[in-house]
Order: sequence, then structure tokens, then C-alpha cells
Amino acid sequence: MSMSEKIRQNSLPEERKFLDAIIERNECIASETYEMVLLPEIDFPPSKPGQFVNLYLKGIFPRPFSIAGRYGEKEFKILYKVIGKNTEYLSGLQKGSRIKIAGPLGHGFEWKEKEYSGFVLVGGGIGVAPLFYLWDNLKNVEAKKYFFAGFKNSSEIVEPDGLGNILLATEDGSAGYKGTVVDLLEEEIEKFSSPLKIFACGPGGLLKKAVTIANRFNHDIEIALETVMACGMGLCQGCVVKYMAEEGEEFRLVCKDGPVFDGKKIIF
Amino acid sequence: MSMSEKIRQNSLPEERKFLDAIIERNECIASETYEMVLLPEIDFPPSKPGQFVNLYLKGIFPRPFSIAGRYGEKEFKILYKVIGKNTEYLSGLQKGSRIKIAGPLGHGFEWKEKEYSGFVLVGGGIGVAPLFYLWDNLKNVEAKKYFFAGFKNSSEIVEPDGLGNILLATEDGSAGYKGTVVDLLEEEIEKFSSPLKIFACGPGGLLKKAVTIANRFNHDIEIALETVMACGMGLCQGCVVKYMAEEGEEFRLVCKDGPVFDGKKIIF
Amino acid sequence: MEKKSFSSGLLRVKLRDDFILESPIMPASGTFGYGDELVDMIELKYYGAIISKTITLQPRSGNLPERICETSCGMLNSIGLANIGVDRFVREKEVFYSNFHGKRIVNISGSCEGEYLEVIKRLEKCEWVDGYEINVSCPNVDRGGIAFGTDSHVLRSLIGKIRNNTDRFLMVKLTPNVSDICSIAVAVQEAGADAVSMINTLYGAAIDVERKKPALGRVVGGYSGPGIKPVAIALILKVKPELDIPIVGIGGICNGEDAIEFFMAGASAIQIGTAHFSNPAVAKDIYNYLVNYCAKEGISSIEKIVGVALR
Amino acid sequence: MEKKSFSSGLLRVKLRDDFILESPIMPASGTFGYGDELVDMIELKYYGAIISKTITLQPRSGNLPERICETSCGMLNSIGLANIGVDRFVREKEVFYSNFHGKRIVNISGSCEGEYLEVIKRLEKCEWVDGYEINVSCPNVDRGGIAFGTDSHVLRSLIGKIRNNTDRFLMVKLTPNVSDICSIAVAVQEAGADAVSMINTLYGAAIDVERKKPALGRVVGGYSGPGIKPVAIALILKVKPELDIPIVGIGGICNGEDAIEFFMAGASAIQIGTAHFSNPAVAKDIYNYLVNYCAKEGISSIEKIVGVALR
Ligand SMILES: Cc1cc2nc3c(=O)[nH]c(=O)nc-3n(C[C@H](O)[C@H](O)[C@H](O)COP(=O)(O)OP(=O)(O)OC[C@H]3O[C@@H](n4cnc5c(N)ncnc54)[C@H](O)[C@@H]3O)c2cc1C
Ligand SMILES: Cc1cc2nc3c(=O)[nH]c(=O)nc-3n(C[C@H](O)[C@H](O)[C@H](O)COP(=O)(O)OP(=O)(O)OC[C@H]3O[C@@H](n4cnc5c(N)ncnc54)[C@H](O)[C@@H]3O)c2cc1C
Ligand SMILES: Cc1cc2nc3c(=O)[nH]c(=O)nc-3n(C[C@H](O)[C@H](O)[C@H](O)COP(=O)(O)O)c2cc1C
Ligand SMILES: Cc1cc2nc3c(=O)[nH]c(=O)nc-3n(C[C@H](O)[C@H](O)[C@H](O)COP(=O)(O)O)c2cc1C
Ligand code: FES
Ligand code: FES
Repeated sequence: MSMSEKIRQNSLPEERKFLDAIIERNECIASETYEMVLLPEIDFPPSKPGQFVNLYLKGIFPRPFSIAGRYGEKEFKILYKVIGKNTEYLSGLQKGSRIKIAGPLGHGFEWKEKEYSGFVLVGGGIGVAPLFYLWDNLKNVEAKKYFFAGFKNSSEIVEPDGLGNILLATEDGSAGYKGTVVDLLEEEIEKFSSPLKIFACGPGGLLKKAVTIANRFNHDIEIALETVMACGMGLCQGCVVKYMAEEGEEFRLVCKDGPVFDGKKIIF
Repeated sequence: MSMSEKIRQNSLPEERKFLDAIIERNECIASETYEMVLLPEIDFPPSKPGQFVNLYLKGIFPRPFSIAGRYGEKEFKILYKVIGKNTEYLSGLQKGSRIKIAGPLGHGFEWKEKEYSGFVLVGGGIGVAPLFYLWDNLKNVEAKKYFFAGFKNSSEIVEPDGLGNILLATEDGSAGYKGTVVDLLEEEIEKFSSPLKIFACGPGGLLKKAVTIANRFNHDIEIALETVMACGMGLCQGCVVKYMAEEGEEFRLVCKDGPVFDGKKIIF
Repeated sequence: MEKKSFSSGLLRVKLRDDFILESPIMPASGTFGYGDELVDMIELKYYGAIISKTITLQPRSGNLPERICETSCGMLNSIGLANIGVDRFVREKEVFYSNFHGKRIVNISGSCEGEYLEVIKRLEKCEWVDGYEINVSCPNVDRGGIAFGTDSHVLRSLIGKIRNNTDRFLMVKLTPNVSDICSIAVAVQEAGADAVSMINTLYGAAIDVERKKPALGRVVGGYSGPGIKPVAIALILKVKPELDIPIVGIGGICNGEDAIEFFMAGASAIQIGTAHFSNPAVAKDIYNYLVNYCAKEGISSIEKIVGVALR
Repeated sequence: MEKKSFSSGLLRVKLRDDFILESPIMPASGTFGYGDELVDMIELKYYGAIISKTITLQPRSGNLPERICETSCGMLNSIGLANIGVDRFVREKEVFYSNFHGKRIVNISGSCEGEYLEVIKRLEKCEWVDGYEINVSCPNVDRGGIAFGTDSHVLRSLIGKIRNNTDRFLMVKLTPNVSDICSIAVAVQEAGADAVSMINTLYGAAIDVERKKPALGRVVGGYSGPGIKPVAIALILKVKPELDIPIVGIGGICNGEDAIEFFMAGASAIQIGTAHFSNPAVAKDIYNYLVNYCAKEGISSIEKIVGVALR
């Protein structure tokens, strides 16, 4: 066993790479929302839904984006929303451009097929991105699957591929249920047969509510968190979140210990 | 008289503007050498050969470039050599791009037609740029005119438009006289009838030698200097050169008191 | 250029009861010549006050070149207080200053207390001077300057004496190159200053890798521009709670958002330095940004956001 | 990963007779985890030494978020020395450190002399530790740290005591947030340190204009990255002539040319911090640049250019 294997076994569960990738596609698919397909120059390590990649763009910090889907051993997809300097720059990059990327990073979602009668995905806004990938992975799972997706309005809607129950909410009611996606979740969840596992990603408020709902009905829940990251790979200790460990409150790194956490352990 | 006129009369001989300009042309005309025509969005003030413009490109300091020719009340030309970050960037700009410029800046060359039997222009490398403009302006002057232009090799040659005696030197002898332009000047100048006025622009070594030659034959000489400039307009006091004034050595600002100076007063 | 306000008062700031600026924007000393340099090129009305380059008793030719150098996030300078001296300043700049619509501040320096006081004495005779900014922190001169700026006792004595010799607006410019800027700022306030301006340049240097030499002739100079903004903001945040007199913020301000950061950190007004080089019309751009900001936020005065980040 | 050199010695540097690095490149403490974080992702062979994040006697969870913030020319951090504590460090990192091909330096801090000495005592038992970097300058902890770094008497006493407790390579990391860094550096040398490393972060802060709050939870933090390079170069140029022991340069190094600047200014080796975030393979890039530089310049060792800018 090589040293790096030894070390990895010790502390790092996954293989990660820092490499060049070619932009294969970069298309606007909803209001300020883009889908980008990246082709790494060499094989990209196996990844899990919930894991993310760093894109090295402008400025000092790279930018983290959830893997939103994979195509074979190399290509993967991200979905992103233009909100600032780097995403702006990203949206202007042409097919064929080369960027540096690192990944897959962090820990993804866990699903033990046998333990649940249903899986409930809850995404708000661009928070649907990692859930798209999870949705793909749940394709052959026998349990029931529900994808709750919420957006501000109909111009922002992006929907996952594949079969299953997709439940749509918009805050302004311009499509689907009128209200937030957790309002919709609250109304529907009682109808599903327990035990359920919920996977949520989106703004902090959404996650907090989703956890409350999970607690109320005694379902398991994993949430994918976002914090500002300097490194995305455990170097800087900047991306902490408060976590209720057995020994009491402590900080966990969103980039390395997360971004997916047991929702009930996070102190919002 | 408005205040700004009053002030200007007091200390600033010329009118200057800070404005947008459109790139009308940007062409490679010799090795790493480009000709750019700029169209300011509004009338550009009158200018003199030897004056320069600031281009606001990348980073903290704008970059100064000599006016190399004018077309009417607006357009003007610059010649530039790609040597670093800003000139690199400049060379990549497309026709139609908009950049900020300021000018005309500094003091230009002076020629009193009646006092000289000949005018001798001596340019080394991209130092020919302001002399092209001067050459245009001397078109209708009756005195003899000579343009000495020197380059490293034939790939770098750029030649002025218009009639007159153009004497070419290349350091490797690939075109014209083999040697530096001041070597050629030294050989030729004795043949011209005095009094002459010499105008020189180029690397420091060239200017120093040109002044030595002017001194030897007792000709007047004006030289256009280059220093690193932070502002190009007298704000920072950064661009100083040592000058022998009547009261003794002092600093002069290349951007404001120059870039054209009486060659015999500069302490190299 | 009459002495009347052109803004609706949104950007009016008070630095002393009798020292009110119609715009909180000033040029930082040494980056705007004597104030008159761009009079034909840009509109000066966006400046609430003009600040001269540092004036000394005797004319100074300054340091040997190279005096300036661009860096990736700013610039270095070792100008060395080059200036025409107080007497020529008084003679040559009267017309311009007398006609300027806003406040007229002269930045002064000296190599000993006596020099500072003598410069003040000569300027007191000019009714076209409204106030002084005391430069006790120039890193580019061998004697004088820096010692005053780093020793709170020496500084207190100097400022106290200057205070005794003028009733005009008196602002002291602080250097960031100290272990404890708060004690310096407090000393300055206790000595009777009306405001502090901060920060002057950081110590900085660069190597010209081609020549294998320091980029500046004097080796070390003053570092300014965007790269020093976090330092300026930090020091203002530190000093603000300790002071009753206003702070004038300086350091890397390039645009309206930078200016807002300074106000929120505790600056009552701002100075723009290095940004003049990359944008001679920077004051206009910032002015317009601030007016729009007030409108957008629905606030009646920019003073409303001074120090909000600390509340 | 055997303990043999892969370079031809071009980049070999000596920091003490028995402390020779095969590459002058090290990671700056706190920007590279415990050293093992990227072992699967990049090649560690480009580092002549590994430096751990700061280790303290007790585990520390660090400061409340936000702990990091990007600025236009760098970043701010207020991590607050979050670390697993010396005992867990010794237990968990032995495998990695024992296998690392280069020198193994542990960066340590404490809130009093006793704590520093106790951490050293526990590390002295680990034969896989080659040296220490003493952090006396972290701006992000309330007690301890900063006082040592700004007071030359206190520092001299601390370093003297540490020296008495170890024969290993001993490097002291200096803070730039002082009036007179030379006297601090000299005190450190006199107390028996083998090298100084400089600089730690500058005080820095930013305002989150949207939230109208300081961007960092702790308000003021440490500023690092390209924007601090001119400060680091200036301080190294100042300190170099005063010292006999080597300087390890830190501050905004992003690429090979930056590294050359540091060597020419007087650094015998360098540390890379913030640049790891925008380029995890930065050490490799710089290593290759330096090898090519030596070849191009026809020099047999990078040590030949150390301090040339001052000659
Ligand atoms: C693990 C992880 C996975 C992510 N996955 C995705 C994804 O799949 N698709 C996607 O569009 N975005 C995703 N994000 C968010 C994405 O990283 C940010 O949108 C991006 O960094 C913004 O960069 P910018 O330079 O364009 O904006 P900036 O100029 O950096 O910021 C613009 C505004 O956005 C805010 N902001 C900055 N960083 C974040 C952040 N991490 N989260 C939320 N707001 C932020 C800033 O406070 C600022 O107000 C993810 C973030 C994390 C931590
Ligand atoms: C009054 C004046 C008029 C000028 N006219 C012209 C002109 O008509 N055409 C033209 O091509 N250039 C002209 N120059 C030079 C031009 O300004 C520089 O080539 C330009 O600033 C380089 O910018 P950069 O970012 O591409 O290079 P940088 O990255 O800034 O520098 C690259 C290299 O060039 C050196 N350098 C920087 N500034 C100058 C300078 N001012 N002179 C010489 N070397 C420098 C640097 O030391 C560095 O080694 C003029 C300069 C002055 C002061
Ligand atoms: C070229 C230059 C010259 C300066 N000269 C002076 C001066 O004469 N007196 C002074 O008090 N400050 C002087 N400064 C400092 C500035 O006034 C200002 O404090 C500093 O540049 C920081 O602001 P900035 O980042 O906006 O430039 C000078 C700065 C520069 C760049
Ligand atoms: C996120 C972060 C954490 C840091 N933690 C430490 C630390 O624990 N101990 C220490 O001595 N320095 C610490 N530093 C300072 C760096 O080691 C280095 O001195 C500084 O960042 C300047 O170098 P740079 O500009 O290359 O980043 C930290 C810096 C950063 C950015
Ligand atoms: S972002 Fe650096 S440790 Fe998580
Ligand atoms: S370049 Fe600023 S004064 Fe000449």
C-alpha cells in the first residue's frame, strides 16, 4: 500500500483530482440559470450525489458547485445561477474553453435502500442541482421517490430528467403549488408511508424548516449546506458550521465533513 | 475669462480631455508593432508632435503613448510595441472596442522654421512614433528635412509617410545602413548645412549619443523622454528627470514639463 | 465656480460645527498635485474640499528616481515630499484656492516642531486657507516625519502646539505602520485635533527582477491603492470606538462601493488617492454612486451610515 | 516516498548546518491543513519541508463564523488557531509525518510561556519532528499570541526558554503589525532562534455592504494574499541587513516571479499560503519556474540570488 493510500484510508475516503477540463456545453436553461457540461482531460474519479467540484475562475477563492449529473467516467454536469463575479464570468465562457477544476470534493448523500419505504428530495432554487444527480442515482431504487422543487417564479424552473413524482412549487404561484417548497412538503408528507428519508438542499431557511418537518414526523434527513469556502478541501478551516456531536457542540467543515450532514445535528 | 481659463493660462498651456474613444483600426505593421487609430467620442483638442495620450487599460497606471499622427479634429494614430501586460492587452482589442483615454498631454516639439536650414529627426525603434507626427507637420516647411530611423533588424521597420530624406539603419544590417541610427547620424550630419535642429526619440543610450553629436556640431536638439508614469498629468511627481536649470540641477516632470526637453539640459 | 452647493445636501458632512463639506470626497494629499492640476480636465465640484500635496517650509526636490512603481494590487512611491515650499505655494496658488468652491485644506509637514509651526504661521496669513492636514507619517523622508507619527508623546506635543497657533480646522493624518494606532489617535484627539485622517501609505517595496534591484531608488517606499483597503478598514474599525472626533477614511478607495465600506466602518468623509491615476474622474463616479445609494436606501444623508457596521 | 532528493541540488537551501531543504518551498502554516490534506491530489515532493497548522496545548475550535472573506487583492481570515491540540496531533499525524520525504516543522502557539514549553516538551518526544515554527503573531486570538510578537523583551524571554528546551531547528514567525520589526527580529536572533519567517498576516477587515456588518464575525482578522506582498518585501529588505540568521519569506507569493522577488530581497526559503486556494498545485509550478530560472541565468544554486537586490 502506497503512502498516499495509507493516508487516504486514514482520513480521506475519496479520491480527488486537480486538473483541466474542457467546457462541452454552457447553456442558459432558465432565468439566470445555466447548465454546464465539463469534460475533464483525464478520467474523473467516481463521485457521489452531494459532492461538489471547485472551479478556478477569477480572484482568490475557487467556487464550489454541486455535481448535478455524470456521463460515464469523465464528463459531469453542473447547474449554476449567475449571482456575482465568478458566475458572471462562467456564464460568458464559450464551449471549448479550458478551466481548472478540482474534485470530487466533500461527502455526498447516503441512502440505504432497504431501510426506507420512500425517499423525498427537497430542493429550493439552484439547490436542486445536487438532487438532480441523486435523482439519477435513485433511478433503480425500489422505494417510492418524490422530488419537491421550489422556485421564486416560473421563469426559474429547472426540472430533473427521469420518471418519478415531481412536485413543483413557486412562491408567486406562476406554476404548480403557490408557496414555498417546504410549505408544499408539509402538506404532502403526511400522505407518504414511513419510514422516509429526506434529502434537502437550498437556502438556510428552507433547510431549517425541512429539518423541523423531519423531526415532527420522525423521518431521517440529510441536508447539503453552503458556506463561503476559501479552499474547498480542508486546508483553511474557514467553512465551519456548528454541529451537535456526542461530546457537545463543535465546528465541522462544510467542505470536508460535509457538505452533506445529518440535518438533525446542525445548529442553525 | 473663466476660472479654468485663468488657471490654465497660469500653468497649463494646452487643453486636455479625459474621454472615451473607439478603436477604428488596430493592425500589426511590423514585428510586435501595431498601428492603432482612435476616434474620441467628442472633438479631441489640438495637439502637437511630441505630446502623448494616456490609455486606461489594465492595472493601476494608465499607459502613455505618443501621438503618431492626426486625422482632422478627432481621430489620431498611435504606434506601439508589445512589451508587457498592457500592450499585450491592447494588441488584442478589436476594432469597435471602447477605451478611456486622456490627452493630449505634455509639451511637444518646437520648431522655428526661420532659424534653421535643416531639421533632423532621429528615431530608434518605436521611438519613431512621435517623429512620424512631427514629420507630417514639417511637410510644408521649406528647410531641408532628414528622417533617421533605426531598428534592430528589418522585421521591425516602420517608415513614415510623405516625402523627404529617409535614412534607414538596422543593427544587424538586414536593411539600410548596418549599425545604430546614431552611428549613421554621426556619419551623415557633417554633410548637412548648419544650423540644424535635431529631434530625437528612442532609448536612453540613443538620446545621450544624439546630444553628444549635437553638442559637437553645435546644433540645437530636442529629445522626447520616457519614464514610468503613474498619472501622466502632473499629479504624482513620480516621473522626474534631472535637469540643469539656471539655478542648478533640479527635477523636472517628464509628463508635464516634457516629455520633450532641450537635450542639452538633461542630466543622463 | 461660485461658492454654492450643487447637491441637495444628501452628501453634506460635518467635520466640525463650522466645517461642513458639501461632498464627503477629497483628494488624498500628493495624488492630486496642488489641487489645480486637472482644472481644465475634470469637474472639481465633486470634491467637498481640496487637499494640497504636502507643503514644507523650504522647497524640496524629493528623492532620486525611480520614485514610483506599479504593483499587482496598487503602487509604491518614494516621492519624498517634493514641493515648491510654503512661500511659493502661497504666491502661486492663491488664485486657484480663492476661487475653489469648497474647503481648502493645506497638508503640511516639517522635520521638527519649529518647522511645522512656521509653515502654519505663514499660512495663517492667507484667508483662503480653511484648514490643515498634518502629515506626521510620510515614510519617505529620513528625518522628521515618521518619528512624530509613531510616538504618541512627541505627537501630542506637536499637535498641541499647532492647536495653540490656529483656530482653523485641524486634521492629523495617521500612519498605519505602528503597533498601536489607537493610542496615537487618542493622543491626537486629546491634543485638540478636530479630525484624524487615516491611513497614509504602508511600508512597501518591490524588486525589479530584471535589474535584480529594488524597484524604487530609495528601496522602501509607501504602498497605496486597492491592496491596502483591508488594512485601512481594519484600523478605522479599531479606532472609531475610541474617538469622539470624526475620521476621514483613506486607502485604496476606487469606486462607490469602496466608499460605502469606509462610511460603514466609521469614516465621516473620504479621500481618494491612487485611484486618480487609473481614473481621473473617479470623484465624479463616486459622487454619483453615493447620491444613488442614498436614494436607493431611502436615507436623507450619507451621515446616516457612518459607523453602522459597528452598531 | 523515500527520503531522497529528486532535484539536482539547484534548489537546495541551508537554513542551519544540519537543516538542509531539497526545495526552498514550504506551505505557510494554516493554509495547508496539517500537511496531509492533499496527499492524494498533488505531489508533495515539491515541498522541501511541511509546516503544520498552528498546534496548541489544548484543542481549539477557533472563532465563530464568518471566518473567511475574499477581498479584491487577497483574503481575510479569523480562524483563531482552530486545531486538534498537541496530543491528538501527535497521535494522528505520526504516520504521515514519518513518511514525508522532507523536513517536518510543527508550528506552535500558546497563551503563555508555559504553554509553549509544554507543547515543545510533548513534541520533543516525537522523533519525526525536525523543527518548530513559533507563532507569536496570530492576530486572531484574544490572549497571548500577539503580545509576544510585538514586545521584544517578552519575545526574547520566550524564545530563549524554548531554545533551552530543544536543539531542533527553531524558526520564529514575525508579525508585520509593529512599529519596528528590526528590533523584534534582532531580539529573536539573540535569543537563539535559527531563522525568522516573515510575514504573518496584516491586520485587515472588510465590510459586507449588503448586510452593513463587518465581513468577519470577529470584525478584524488577518489579511493575506497578493495584496500584502509589497509589505513583506519591504520588511524583509529592512530586516535582512540586521540579521545573520536566514529569513524565510512569506506573503502573497503566487508564482515563480514572486518567489524570485523574495529571494532577491533576502529570503533564503519561502512559504506559500493563500495561493494554495487558487492553485493547489502552486508549489509544483513555482518549483519548475525556479529550476528553469537557475538554468536560464546559469546559476548553480538558487542560494546565489538570496539578497542580491541589496548588494
Ligand atoms: C458546496 C457548495 C455547492 C454549491 N453548489 C452550487 C450549485 O450547484 N449551483 C450554484 O449555482 N451555486 C452553488 N453554490 C454556490 C456558489 O458557490 C456561489 O453561487 C458562487 O460561489 C458565487 O460566486 P460569484 O463570484 O459569482 O459570486 P460572489 O461575487 O462571490 O457573491 C455574490 C453574492 O453571493 C453570495 N455568496 C457567495 N458565496 C456564496 C455561497 N457559497 N452560497 C450562497 N451565496 C454566496 C455573496 O455573499 C454575495 O452577496 C454552491 C456552494 C457550495 C458551498
Ligand atoms: C511619454 C511616453 C510616450 C510613449 N510613447 C510610446 C509609443 O508611442 N509607442 C510605444 O510602443 N510605447 C511608448 N511608450 C512606452 C509605453 O508607455 C510602454 O511601452 C508601456 O507603458 C508598456 O506597458 P506594458 O504594460 O505593456 O508593459 P509593462 O508590463 O509595464 O512593462 C514591460 C517592461 O517594459 C518596461 N517599461 C515599462 N514602462 C516603460 C516605459 N515607459 N518605457 C520603456 N519601458 C517601459 C518595464 O520596465 C518592463 O520591463 C511611451 C512612454 C512614454 C513615457
Ligand atoms: C504618489 C503619491 C504621493 C503621495 N504624497 C503624499 C504627500 O505628499 N503627503 C501625504 O500626506 N500623503 C501622501 N500620499 C499618501 C496619500 O495621500 C494616501 O494617504 C495614500 O496614497 C493612501 O490612499 P490611496 O490608497 O487612495 O492612494 C501620497 C501617495 C501617493 C500614491
Ligand atoms: C486561512 C489562513 C489560516 C492561517 N492560519 C495560520 C496559523 O494557524 N498559524 C500561522 O502561523 N499562520 C497562519 N496563517 C498565516 C499564513 O501562514 C501566512 O503567514 C500568511 O497567510 C501570509 O502568507 P500568504 O499571503 O502567502 O497567505 C494563516 C493564513 C490563512 C490565510
Ligand atoms: S473551505 Fe477551507 S477548510 Fe473548508
Ligand atoms: S507621471 Fe505623475 S507627475 Fe508625471
